[in-house]
This record gives sequence, structure tokens and C-alpha cells, in this order.
Amino acid sequence: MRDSDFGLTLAAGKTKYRGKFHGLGYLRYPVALCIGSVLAMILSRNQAHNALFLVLAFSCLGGLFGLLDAPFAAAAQVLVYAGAIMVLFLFAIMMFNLREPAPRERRTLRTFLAAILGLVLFAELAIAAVRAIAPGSVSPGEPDGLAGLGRLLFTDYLYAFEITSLLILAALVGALALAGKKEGG
Amino acid sequence: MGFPPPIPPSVLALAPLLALVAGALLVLLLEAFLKRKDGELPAFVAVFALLASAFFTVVSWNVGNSGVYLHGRLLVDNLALLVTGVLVLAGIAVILMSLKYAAHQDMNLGQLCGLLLLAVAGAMIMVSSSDGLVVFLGLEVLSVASYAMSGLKRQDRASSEAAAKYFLMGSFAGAFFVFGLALVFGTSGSLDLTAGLSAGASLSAFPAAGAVGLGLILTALFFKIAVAPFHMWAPDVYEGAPTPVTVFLTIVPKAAGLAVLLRVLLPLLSGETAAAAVFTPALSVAAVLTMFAGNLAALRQKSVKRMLAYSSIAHAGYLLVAIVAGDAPSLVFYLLVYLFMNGGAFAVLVAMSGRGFERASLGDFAGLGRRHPGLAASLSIFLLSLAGFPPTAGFLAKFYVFGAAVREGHILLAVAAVLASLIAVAYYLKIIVVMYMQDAEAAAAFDRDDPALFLVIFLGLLGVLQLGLWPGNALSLIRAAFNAF
Amino acid sequence: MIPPAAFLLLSAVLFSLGVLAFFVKKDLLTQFMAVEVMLNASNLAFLAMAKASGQAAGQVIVLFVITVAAAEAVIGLAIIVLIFRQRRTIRTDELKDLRG
Amino acid sequence: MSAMLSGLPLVSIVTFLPLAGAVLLVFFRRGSARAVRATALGVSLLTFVLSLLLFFAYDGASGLPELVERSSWLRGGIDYHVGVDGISLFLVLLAALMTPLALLSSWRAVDDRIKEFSFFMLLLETGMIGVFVSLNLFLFYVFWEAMLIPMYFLIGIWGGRRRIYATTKFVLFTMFGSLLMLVAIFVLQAAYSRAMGSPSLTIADLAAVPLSPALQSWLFLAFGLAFAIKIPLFPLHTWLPDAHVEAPTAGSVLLAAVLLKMGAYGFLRLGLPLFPAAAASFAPALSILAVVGIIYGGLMALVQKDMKSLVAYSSVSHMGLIMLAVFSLNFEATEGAIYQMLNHGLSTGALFLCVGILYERTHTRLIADYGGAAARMPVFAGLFLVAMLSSAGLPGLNGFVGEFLCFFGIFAANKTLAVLSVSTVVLSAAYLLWLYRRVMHGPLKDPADRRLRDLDGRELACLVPLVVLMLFMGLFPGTFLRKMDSSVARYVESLRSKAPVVTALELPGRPGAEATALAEPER
Amino acid sequence: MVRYFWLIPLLPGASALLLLLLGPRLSRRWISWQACLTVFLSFALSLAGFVHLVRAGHGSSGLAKTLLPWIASGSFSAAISFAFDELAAVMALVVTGVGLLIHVYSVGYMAADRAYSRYFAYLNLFTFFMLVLVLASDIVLMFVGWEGVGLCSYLLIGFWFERPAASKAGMKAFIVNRIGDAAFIVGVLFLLVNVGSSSFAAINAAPAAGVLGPGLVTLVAILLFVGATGKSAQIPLYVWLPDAMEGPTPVSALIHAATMVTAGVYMVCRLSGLFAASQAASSVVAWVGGLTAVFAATIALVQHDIKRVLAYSTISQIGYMFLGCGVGAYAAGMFHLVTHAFFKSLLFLAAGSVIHALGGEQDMRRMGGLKKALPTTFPVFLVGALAIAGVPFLSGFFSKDAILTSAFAGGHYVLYALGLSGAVLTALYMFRLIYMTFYGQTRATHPAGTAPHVHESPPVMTVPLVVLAVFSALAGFAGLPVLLGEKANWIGGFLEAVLEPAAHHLALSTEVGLILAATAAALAGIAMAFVFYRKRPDLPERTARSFPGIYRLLVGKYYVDEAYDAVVVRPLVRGAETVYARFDLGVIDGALDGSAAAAASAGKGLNVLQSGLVRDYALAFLLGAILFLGVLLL
Repeated sequence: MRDSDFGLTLAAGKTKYRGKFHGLGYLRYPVALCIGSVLAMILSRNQAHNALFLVLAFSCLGGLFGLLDAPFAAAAQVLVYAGAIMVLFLFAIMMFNLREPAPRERRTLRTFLAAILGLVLFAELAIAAVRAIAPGSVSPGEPDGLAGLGRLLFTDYLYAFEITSLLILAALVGALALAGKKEGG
Repeated sequence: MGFPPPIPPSVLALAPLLALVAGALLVLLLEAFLKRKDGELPAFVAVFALLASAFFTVVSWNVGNSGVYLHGRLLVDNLALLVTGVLVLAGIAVILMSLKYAAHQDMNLGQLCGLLLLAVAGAMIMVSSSDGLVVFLGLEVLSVASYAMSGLKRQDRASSEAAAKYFLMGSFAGAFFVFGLALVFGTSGSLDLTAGLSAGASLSAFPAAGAVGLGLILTALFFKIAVAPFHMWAPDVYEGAPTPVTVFLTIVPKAAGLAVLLRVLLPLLSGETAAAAVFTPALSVAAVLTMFAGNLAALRQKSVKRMLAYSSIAHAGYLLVAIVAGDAPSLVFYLLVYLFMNGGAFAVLVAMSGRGFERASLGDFAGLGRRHPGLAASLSIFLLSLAGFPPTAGFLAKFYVFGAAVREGHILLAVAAVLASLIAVAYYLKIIVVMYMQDAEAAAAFDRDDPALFLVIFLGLLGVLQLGLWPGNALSLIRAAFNAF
Repeated sequence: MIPPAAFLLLSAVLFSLGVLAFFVKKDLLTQFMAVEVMLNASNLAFLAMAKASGQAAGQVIVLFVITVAAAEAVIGLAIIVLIFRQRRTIRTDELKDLRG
Repeated sequence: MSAMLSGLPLVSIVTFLPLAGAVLLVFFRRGSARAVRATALGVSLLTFVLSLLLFFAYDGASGLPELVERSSWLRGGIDYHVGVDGISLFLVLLAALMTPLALLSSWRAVDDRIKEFSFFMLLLETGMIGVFVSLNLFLFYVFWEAMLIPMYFLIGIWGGRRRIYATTKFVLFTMFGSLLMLVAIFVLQAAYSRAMGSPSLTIADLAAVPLSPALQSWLFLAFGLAFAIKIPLFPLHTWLPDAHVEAPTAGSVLLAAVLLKMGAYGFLRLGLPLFPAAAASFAPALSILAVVGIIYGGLMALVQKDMKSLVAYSSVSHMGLIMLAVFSLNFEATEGAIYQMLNHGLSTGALFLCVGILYERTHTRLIADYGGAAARMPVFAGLFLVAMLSSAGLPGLNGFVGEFLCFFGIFAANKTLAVLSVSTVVLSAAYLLWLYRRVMHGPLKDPADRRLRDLDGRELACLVPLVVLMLFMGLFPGTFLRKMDSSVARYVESLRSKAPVVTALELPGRPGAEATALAEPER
Repeated sequence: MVRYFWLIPLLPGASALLLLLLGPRLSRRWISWQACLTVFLSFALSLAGFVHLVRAGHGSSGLAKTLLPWIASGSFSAAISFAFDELAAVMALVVTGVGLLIHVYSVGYMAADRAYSRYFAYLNLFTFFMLVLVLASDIVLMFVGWEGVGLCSYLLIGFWFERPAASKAGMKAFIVNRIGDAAFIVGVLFLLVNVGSSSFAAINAAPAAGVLGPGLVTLVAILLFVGATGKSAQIPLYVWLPDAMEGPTPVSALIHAATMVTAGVYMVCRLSGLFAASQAASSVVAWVGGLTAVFAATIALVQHDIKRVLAYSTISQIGYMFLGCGVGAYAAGMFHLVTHAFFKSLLFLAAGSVIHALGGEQDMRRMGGLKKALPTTFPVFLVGALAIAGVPFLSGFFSKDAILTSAFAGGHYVLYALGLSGAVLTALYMFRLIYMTFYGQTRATHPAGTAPHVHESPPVMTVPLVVLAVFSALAGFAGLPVLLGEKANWIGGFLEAVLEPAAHHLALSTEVGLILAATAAALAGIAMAFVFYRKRPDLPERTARSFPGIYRLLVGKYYVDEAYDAVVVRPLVRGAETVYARFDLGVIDGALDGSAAAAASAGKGLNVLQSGLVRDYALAFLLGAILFLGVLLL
């Protein structure tokens, strides 16, 4: 199957090219799950459920990362994202005690517009995505492995790595400044 | 350059940043361990760090230190150094403005200084790299620190609302950047924002994915610079943030964003490339939209602070004109001038505030010309400069930017720009009208014992007049940096 | 062999869904979660690209992005806490003191 | 004389002395009103005396700018480049003369924030003189725009009831034009450096840039709009009555006497020399507007209820004539236009002073509130009358010389327009005399009104110099015209050489016209 | 002494300046002496110059002096230069001579006025400008005098400016004159541009030299003549003169009778070379003059104000002068100008004496029976009346006859008839005036009900009257009819050096016939007046009742003022008011304020969009991003 057809296939929906979707093979389950849980998150009005759906989605993504020969990223994804960040969120939700679901959404003009614009954005991104990798340019390189990754991180990306420390420092100081206990009252 | 540099170039290249980071850490430590929380020591340390950073920047400049370090992640060139200079100056101004303000508004000066240093460091990282990832990280450092700074008036609903809005919109925009970066990475196989794409741009057809990727990145930068229609967060945030932080927000992220924009777009826009044919009209429209959105919305504002917020949006539009014209010297000069006039104007606003209150509505300025002639005259000069009246620096800055646009053939853009600045004149003058031509209902006394703030105002005046009348040194410095004209 | 373009397309879908979620959701926290979806979509794109071009760098970038997301989450939650303390709500639409 | 002065940067001194004075004023204490007034007046008088030196030092044989000072300022062709020639010399003198008079006139009228007032007046003077002496386009524009600021404050702070509306309108309207001019300056600058390889904004250089006809037209329109608003040309004139009515006397005086001249000066210095072909092709249209302005302004003046707006509309009418003369593109009309600019400066300045003097006494400017003032103020009545007659162009006074030269030149260029423009002779007499009759004549409105005392020494010192000058300029125009001749000749010559469209004034050959006219006996 | 002829205008000018500057501080005595003496010196100089010219005889080149190279710009130049030739000499003598007498008279007449110095300053100033006009050797300088006398006329008519009528009349005079002057300026421009010189010599020579085409000559001449109709109060611009009687009576005598109003005639004579070159223009001049002569005379018939009668009479008489010029008899026109100056100023001054005697009363219906009370005034008034009526051997007889004869000789029979009927009317209204004023019972009333104390004027007033009476009687002998010999018309011969000569000659018998006809006309007029106003005082009223329409028309002065007001003034002012409100304030300012409001409402719209909701901001962001990406993808 030519890559360019793929976009069309997906865009046109399953009705006509139902068979081709099966071309994804075993991949269709995590993909469907991922998309599905994001959709569920969009539709659900309970914050806690939202967070849990996202955990699911991110976990699926972790799986996909693994399929893309990025095991370390996959691990980080599951550990940091699904594990840490989302838990933090859940914790926050608990803390705010936001148990009652958000009031039912009225279908406003804004939501409608957002949906339309989102669709257009998707179209644009899809076009870009489809054209991003010219057919035949796929040249699977040798996966570097974890060691290679580490080397890369501390040579080539050392500067960026150090900057992340700044970033985290900023985030911590910021969080402390904003939400920390106030001295003297 | 007669002496061999005592520091290796790569260290020197990092030195301005390191100075800031060291300063930030020191400030934070002091803040954490010092008993007296209302002391001004952190501020002095921060200023010192900024001065050190400036010193290293100057040294870097003097030794002609330019090049690529750290595996191409750190790029030191004249643009980086010049903009770094602007950033550092802005940082110093903000700190000096905050000394009394922080105490009056119940803000933690130490945290502010620490965050400010980190933010400046982030901006510095942004401007001294052409690597997409580093730029993104710098942007995030800047952003995260900025979010926090916006909310530093913790008791103030407006301040935290500003922080929340800024954060939400900022992270939204940040995601665009990352996705764009992914596309660029995919198309060019490199994270470098300039090299890969300019190679692609030289092809007859501009690669669509690369274009979209770049477009997404630019979108995020536009957001940071507050280009219409990505600007809508800006008035609210500028208004809600503590005034010195507003000064910071109107100058530093803009300067950093524009520098990156310039770095990315300059290779694309020069010449008759396909990219130029796409980007030039798009950017022109964005510039026009920004100028008019900012200026028109400012017309009806009742709060001077918000008016100046809109004005800073409009100025982003003028700055974008310099980008469209592809004229780096005029952009940098404008940034420098903008630092002085905008900083000065907000500094006067800071001077109007007192313990636990701020006076920012137009009515508060009534009769200021009589009560505080010096303050009113200073604000007038800043406003006239913002409006672009000669012989202030604001005029010269516009002169160079619009002139560059015309030189590059964007006459209609220049016409739109001058018409927009005509609208701007209307509201700048409105403030002057209130100060000089209306009488005050109630003359409220306020604290005039803030030497640091008045130093800032004085330096602002000096800059606005000096750069308006004898900008020779600054201009030739900038021009030499870009080998233009 | 699944073509990387497919993953890329998926990332586009996820990104768009994230955008949509950002609009549909009404509170600061969930809206920020939507942003996380968008960031994750980007990560997927990075990896797909890396796979396509055979560069390991993609993975490294993903790590950075995750870090950024974490940092943002920290500051974001701090802000949300601040807002919640002041207003006892984190509904985004309540944030309209500043307008006009 | 000029030998004695050589080496002194006289032009710069004249230009910036008021600025120095203004800066000096900043250091005065708040309460020291007398000292502030005296200093400001002293500085402006000194400026005037020095500007007289300019007059004597200017030789005028070559027609080129003299007393030129030039030093590089910024790159990109921006020099500090000043000097005077026959076209600008007298406008500098006019500005230098009117400022002390305006200051003197507000001695009592302005008693609030005197320091600021004097400061802005002196600032304005520097701006005005600067516009006239600039030989670099950038410098010209800087002064052109900078001058708006003091005027803005003068009207806005010390003006009348609707001062804020008026001053905002004034600034925005004038800026609208000048900002477009700014864009045109950019285009010109770019065109020059493209054509010549190196940038220059020297006005004389820019005239040499080859421009396509279309571009030239656009640029001319952009420059022309700025100047036309300033003049103001019909239908761009409505800011003027508002500004005049609301401005304090001193502001009105300078606005009318000097600021309006800048528009016409702009055409002479920039609009026409830089874009001769475009100017020639737009001349008919602009001439028609000018004629409409002459008649329209006159008719509007006829029906004004406020003295100041009456004089303002009279300015519209008079400046229309000047514009028409400028666009007649010949020597006599040009010289007449310049002379008429000076005349208008004196006469309208004097008229505003007169209105100010009345206003100071009664605090009303409505014509209907007056009547019979001449009985109580005979000296004032006389001086007012002379000013009025000068404005109406009575022979023997300055107005006639300029007006007649204008008519002559216009007539040579276009008879129809000349005939229409002559209507100003009737209209100006009508509105001015009617004004005079309603204000000065008739029975005293309120016989018990003791406020109408006659002029005191200070007011005499304001008006008498102007009246004396009106007589002098009416009788000895040669003193002035001689110094203009070569510059105007050079100007007209350059226009003709570049734009063949310009119709030359063909007269039956009378070589050495002056000589024969003088020698010719009656029979 | 004649070398200093250029002092003729300057002396009164200097005096005027002095009086204007120092006037209030000088004593009345000093003022009187200074004012009169300077005019006297001018008169003496004029006389000397005149004698010089007479002695030099034909072919003398006159006197010329350039004082200043006045305006010189490119091809335009005008100098302040004076010339003293025959024409100027005659006019200067009239101006200074009559002027001197009126100055002297004024000393008495204005003795009680508060603004004594101002009066004499203006009077001197007038003399100065009039002499500049007369002596100017180029047309631009003449225009200086031309406008200058207009100014003085304005100042003097409005001398008593507290009186609204006076002030209004002064303004009207100036503005109406300016209308004429506008045409005059255009004419001058044509001359300057086409002839290339402003000197009279060049202009007069231009038609013959072919510099001016025939069409242009006519156009220019008519334009200049329009100027003259303003200054000299001819149809259609005469309307200011009757109102000008609001000024002091000596002013009316000097300016609005003897000198200024005749400037138009002088100008036409000055440019006789130009006017003579155009038959059409000359016809216009003649017809306007002829029609004005009759037209004004008919109005004079029914006026009650003594000065107004004289004013309309002046208009009428100047009409005669133009009639003369128009038919080519420039010398006759000038001659009539001179004689008219004498008798009309005499009449005015005498009328002034009457008014003075009656304490300011001007209405003839409240006069009567003053013959006895004013023993000096009455006879001189009678002399003046007889002279203007054209009773033989008085000055008016000869000068009017010269004009009528020329008209007849030129074949302008209709014009001649007009002139003759005008003569009848002249005699009629003059003697109506005489009878109403001096004969019959006194109708004077006094506020207190008693008869006012009527007294003769002091000698300082009566002496000038007598002098003028003598001249009015005898001046005619300067220009006797040609039938008495070639040299009889001395003034004609004298002026021939400057003016275009009258072309036609008549047979002796015809000329005698014309003289008889003129005499008959004068006598007929007097007789009619006698019948109507002396014999049958009820007759005028009955006549008026039988022709009510015509009477109303005459009393209403043909409603010309009203027509001008309705057709020109009112629409202009109303229109301007409307345009000001609708266009200036409405359209232009409306557009400006409208664009400001548009900007403001755009701002308001943007402020509405700035809703404060993050969702909206993100929406805008998204929209922007989509558009931007879309552009990049296209």
C-alpha cells in the first residue's frame, strides 16, 4: 500500500476501505484504544475519569512508542507520564474535591466553531503528515540502544539536558512562590 | 582584542548564562535561608548577576566571540549578543522597579528576582541558539518563570487570573511548537531551525510538511510576541500581572521571540524564494492585524496599564514589519528603543502605585502635570516616543523600521504602519490630555522615596533622548553587527 | 511493516483531538490535560520521524518533551491551586475579571 | 558684515537658542513668573536680533543656500545640514519676530503655568525655525513633526472650552498627512540609494533622482497631502478654525503667522523641486482647489460669529491665493507667494493679536457681543484698521504688493483662475470691514463698560512693530524681493528645466524691465 | 520750484501722518493751520507747475520724477514715480484748490467736533492719495491712489462711526468700490501682461503699436471702466454714493462731489489712447454715462434730503462727463469735471452751511424761507444752481454744452437727447431744491416747538463759498465754444497735448442751434420748478398722485438697493451660512469625526471580542494558526 493512499483511506472512513484498516494489523487495537480513550476523555464530564482515560491513552501511546523502536521513550512515557504526571493530576483533582461532574455542556457556537476549526486543523496537519516522509525515504537505521541514547544525552544534548534542569528549577521555584506556604501568614 | 581572551571561547560563550544561573541560585538560597524576607539583598545580588552577565556579553562582543558551541546547540553571534544586551537591561530595569513595589504589593522580592533571572536566562537561551529543541527549552524556561511571575501578587485575583490565562494559553501554544518541531525534524532530519529549512527553501517548491512545521513553530512564537490573532491573552495578562512583571512581559519574551523569528525567517525571506513568496504576505497581514488590533482596542481603554498593554501589542506589529523587511539592525534598534520608552512609561505607572494599591486608571492621572510635573513630563516624553514623535528615539526607531520596509518594497505595509501609528497617537495623547489638560479631583499623595525607580525613569529618559538625537554609537554598533547599510 | 506515515497521521489525529478537548473542557485542569494530549501527539510524531529517518535523536527529544510536560504540570498545578484557593473553583470561564 | 560673522554657526544659533532658553527655564523656580516671562522674552528677542544678522549676512547673489552648516549626523544620508536661502530667510525672520510678540501678547493673558507656557513657546520657535533652515529631508521632517508637540500643549492646556477636541484634531489631522509624507520620504530615500549607489537625504541631492512618472505622482501626492493639510487647502481646512478658536492668543498668532506657511514652504522647498513633472500635472487640480479655497474661505469668513474663526477662515482664503500662486509655476507668482506668506504672517498675526487684546478685556470672542469699541479705544482702532487693511491688500501696505504679484503671476499662468482669485479683493474687504464695523463701530454696546481701556505700552509694543513693518513692506518691497530674486529664479529655472509642461510666462520682450520702468518719463 | 512738484502729494501726506500720530496732542489751532497750509503749499506748487506748462506751451514734455523703484519682480515692475503734465496739472489744481477751500471751510464746520485732528488727518490723507492718483505715472501707482481715496472715503463717510448708518454707509462704499476695483485689477493685469509695462505712456501707445489686439483693447477698457463705475458712482455701482452723505458735509463736497468720484473720469481721460482705440468700449462708456445722467436725475427729483439731491445730482453730472469721454470729447469731459468741481462743491458747502444753520437738519421739507436768514449762502447757492442748471454764461453752461455738442457732432443723437433731457431734469431738481429751501415759509421745527435760531455761518465758511461761487460763475470761460474761435476753447487746447482730440466739427448754425437748445432746456427746467414748487405748491403732490407707480418707483430709488440686497447680498450670506453648516461642519467635519468614531467603534468591537474567556482567545489562536498554515500549504 502506498503511503499516500493511507491518508485517504483513513480520511474517507471505514465504510469503503474497511478492509484496508485491517492493514494496520495488530496495531489497530492500541491505536483504536488510544483514540478511543482520548475521545472518552473528551466526552466524559468527570475530571477523575478524564484523568484515568488519559492514563489509558498515554499507556497505549507508550506501547506504540515501543513499536517505533523507542523502548526508553516508551518506558519514560509510562513511568513519567502515565505514572507520575497523571497521578499528580488525579491527586489535584482529589484535593480540589471536584467530585461533582462539570455541568452539562450547552452546544454553544464556540464549541461548534472549535469543532470545525479542529477539523480543518486536522486536515492541514494530515496533509503535512502525509507529505512529511517522502515514499521510499524510509531508511530504518540501527536502533542505538539505551547506551547510545545515554551517550547522546550527555554529549550532543548535554546543553539541552542542562537547560531542563533550569526548567525544573524554574518550575519548582514558581510552584513554591505561587502555591507554597506563605511566610508569616 | 589586543589581549588573548583569558577564558576559553566556549566558556565565555556560556558565561552570560552561567552568571545568571549562578545569580539565580544564589538569590534563591538567600531567599530560603535569610531571616529578613523584606530585605533588598536578593535584588542587589540579582542586579549584580545581570551586570556580570552584561559584562560577559560585552567581553564576548569585544573579543569577537562568535561561533557554535556545544554540538551546535549554543550559537553565539552578534544578534544573540545584542539581544542578550537588551534582555539584561530589561532585567535590571525590572528589578530596580520592583524594589519598593514588591514591598508595597506584598510580593516576595527574592522569588521574583530568582524567577526573573531564570526567565532572562531562558530568553537568553532562546536567542543564542538555532536549535529547535534548545529554543523550545529556553522558551519553556522563560514561560514557566513568566507564568509564576505573573501570579506573584498572590492575594490579587487579577494577578493569579493573569497567571492562569498565561499558563493555559502558553502551554497550548507550546504544544504547537513541539508538534511543529517534530514536523521540521522529520522533513529536514535536523533540529536546526535555519539550516535545514533554508536548504529546503532554496528548492523551487517549499516542502509542505516543513512549511506546516515551521508554521506551527512560528505560531508559538507569534503567541509569545503577541501577534494578532495570537495576542488575545496579552492584554489580560499584562494588565493582571504586577506592573514590573508587565514590563518584563512586554519586552523580554517579545525580544526573544523576535530574535528567534528573525533568525529563522531571515534566510527564508531574503531573495525571491518560494518561501518568501509565502511568508512575506502572511507576515505582512499578521503585522497589519497586530498593529490595528492593538491600537484600535487601546483607544477605548480606561486603564492606562491596559492601554499600554495594547500599545505593546501594536508595537509587536511594528517590530514584525522589521521582520518582513528582513532588516535586523532596525529590529534590534527598535527593541532597544522600545525597552527604554516602554519600560519608562511603565516605570511611571509603578511610581503611581503605593502601599497596597495601584493607580492605573486614566482618572488617576488627572492633573498629574500640576502635582508631579517631573513624573508627568517623563511619562509624556515616553508616550511621545511610543507615538513616534521626533526627536525622541521612538521616531527614529520607526523611521528605520518603516524605512527598511519601504526599501524592501513593502510600501503598502509601511502605509498601514503609519496609519496605525496615527491611531496610536490618539490614545497616547489622551493620557497627556488627562495629565495636563484636566484637573485632578483628589490629589493623592504617594511615596516618592524610591531612588531605584527614579533611576530607571531617568535612564529611560536618557535613553529615549539620547537614542533619538545622537544614536550614532548605538546605531553603528548595531549596523556593524549585521554589516548592513 | 507499518509505515511511519501512519503513526504520523495518528499523531495528527491525537493532536487535533487534544485541541478539541482543550475547547470542550471547562476547567483549568482538564484543559491542561488536553494540552498533555497534544504534547503526547508530538512525541509520537517525533518518534515516527525518528524511525523514518533512522535517527536516534527522536527518542532523546521525547525525553525532553516529557520533562517539559512535567515542569509545566508542576507550575500549572501550582497556579491551579492558587486559583482554587482564591475562588474555590477552577472553572476557566470564571476567569474573566480581566477583559475588554 | 558677513566677514565678521563667518565662523559663527549663525543659523544653528538662531535655531537652537530658543531651545536653550527653554531648557534654562526648566531650572526656574515655580513661583518666579516674572523672571520666567522676562527670560523667555529676552531669549526670543535675542533670537530675533540674531536672525536680523542672518538677514544682513545673507548675500543672495547666487541663490544657493548660504551660511550653510553641515556635519554628518547619522548614516543613511542623514546629515545635520542647515542654511538659509532667499526662500527661507524671511520665514525664519518671521518666526523669530512673531515669537517675542506672541510672548509679549500673553504677558497677562496667560497666568497659569507660565513656566510651561514659555517653555513650549520657545520650543515651538526652535521647531518653526528648524523647519525653515533644514536642508536635509530628515532634519526637515524631524522639525516638522516635533513642532506639533509644543503646539499641541499650547492649545490643549491654555486653550478655550473645546481645546481638547481642537488640539487632538489638529495633531491627528496634521499627522495624518505628515505620516504619509514619511512613507514617501522612505521611498525617495530608497530610490536615491538605488539610483546613486549611496544614500542621501539632502534635499538638493534628492531632486536629481530619476523617478518614474507614476512613482513621482504618488510621492508628490503624499508630500502634497501633508503640505495641503498644513496650509490648509480646501477641503482639508476644518482643523484650522477649531484650532484657532480654541488656541490662546499666542498660539493663534504663531499658528497663523508661521505654521501655516510651512505648508506652502513645503511645496516650494520639496513638493515642486523634487517632483516637478508630477507637480506640473497636478497643478491644475490643485489650483482649482486653491481657487475654491479662496472663495470658499472668504464666504465662510463672512458668516462666522466668532472673531477668531472669522480670521481663521480668512487665512484659508489667503493661503488659497498663495497656493494658487505657487502652482502658477512662474517667477513673479512664486516671489509673490513668498512675499504674501510674509504679509499674511504679519497681518493675520496682528489680527489675532487684536482679537486677543479685545478678548483680554471682555472675555468674549463673539462678534455680537461687541460694538462701538473704537470710541473707547481709538489707538487700538487705528492699529486694528491698518492690520485689517493690510490683510485686505490695500495698496500702500504690504498686502498689496504680495497680492498683486500673485495676481500677476497667476494671470500669466491662467487667466480664468486669476479672474476668480481676484474675487478675494471683494470678499476680504467684505468680511473684514463687516467685522470691523460690528466690533468697532456703532454705538457702545454697554456705555458703562469700563473694561474697554485703550492699549497699554505692552500691547503697543506688540502691535506697533507689525504695523510699521506693514507700511515698510508696502513701500519698500525691494528690500525683501532683492534677496529672494536669485533663489526664486534658480527655483523656477530648475522647475522649467525638469518639467517642460510648465508653461513659461511669455511677455513681450522687455529686457531690463526694471531699468526702463524707472527711467521712463510719462510721455 | 517746479522741480519739486513731487512734493505736491507728499506735503499733505506728511501732514496726515503727523496728525495721525500726534493728532490728539496738538491744539486745534495748530491742526487747522498745518492741514490748510500744507494743502495750500501743494496748491501753490501745482499752480507753479501749471504756469510752467502753460509757458512751455505745446510740445513740452511735462515733468517726471521717480521717487522709488517700488516693486520689481521678474517681468513685473512698478515704480513710485510722478509725472506732471497738462491733464495732471488741471486735476491737481482742482484737487488742491477746491481741497484748500474745503479745508478752510471745515475749520469752521467741524469746529465743535471732538475728533478734530482725526478729521483733518483723514482729509489730508485723502488729499495725499488723490494727488498720488493724479500724479501717478504708472497705472499701478495710480491704483494706490485709487484705493487710497477709497479708504479715505470709507474713513470719512464713517467719520461719525457711532452712528450705525454712517458706519454702514462707509462699509458699503468701500465694498462696492472694491467690486469695481476687482474688475480694474483684472484690466490692469491684462495690460501688464500684454503690454509689459505699467506706464500710461506705454499703455496709451499699445493699441496703435499693435501690442493689444482690438478685442483685448475693448475688454481691458471695459474692465477698467467697471472700476470707474465703482469709483465714480455710475450704473450699476452708484449705490454707495447717496449713502455716503452720512459723512460730514465738507467731505461730501470734496470727495463725493469734486474730486474722488471724478477719478474715474480722470482715469478714462488718462487712458484716452486706450479708450479711443475701442469704439465698443467708448460706446459703453458713453451709454452708461448718458443713462446714469438721466437715471440719477430722475431720482434726484423726488428726494427730500438736501444732500441726497446733490448726491444724485453728482451721479448724474459724472454721467455727463462719461458721456463726453465716451463720444470722444475727453477734453469736454475734463472741462465738465473742473466746472462741476467748482459748482458742486459750492452747492455742497452751501448746503452744509444751510444744515449748519439749521442745527443739522437735512430734510428739505423742514426748511424753507431761508433766503433772508442766510444772506451769503443763498446767493452763492443760487450761483451754483444756475451753473449746474446750465444757464448761459455760467460755467456749467459751457462745459455741458461742450459735451452735448460733441455727442451730437459724433452722430450720437440718442445720447444727445438723453443729455438734453437730463439737462431739463437738472434744472428742475436744482430749482426745486432752491424753492423748497430758500423760498416760502419756514417749515423748520425745533424740539422745543420754537423756531430754531437760524444764523449765517462764520466767515471761515462763507469765504470759501464766495470764492467757489466766483469760480463757478467764471470757470466756463476757460472753455468757450469753438464757434467763438479756434483758441476760444482754451482748456481743450491745453489738454490736447495729452488727450485724444475730439474728432468732429459742426457747422456754425448747428452749433448755435445746439446752444439754444441747451439754454432752452435749462430755462424750461427752471420754469417747471417755478411752477411746481413756487407757484402751485400743491401740484407736485397731485402729480405724484396721478402717477403713483412712477412716483413710488422714484422715491424708492428704483429699488436698486433692495434688488441688490435680494439678488446678491442676501443669497450670498444665506448660502454661505448654509454651506458652513451643511458642508463645513456637516460633511467635512462630519467625515473627520466620523472616521474617529469609526476607529473608536472598531476599538469597541475589539474590546467585545476580548471577552476575558480563554476559550475565545484560544479560538482566535486556532483560527490564526489554521489560516497561517493554510497560506503556507497553498
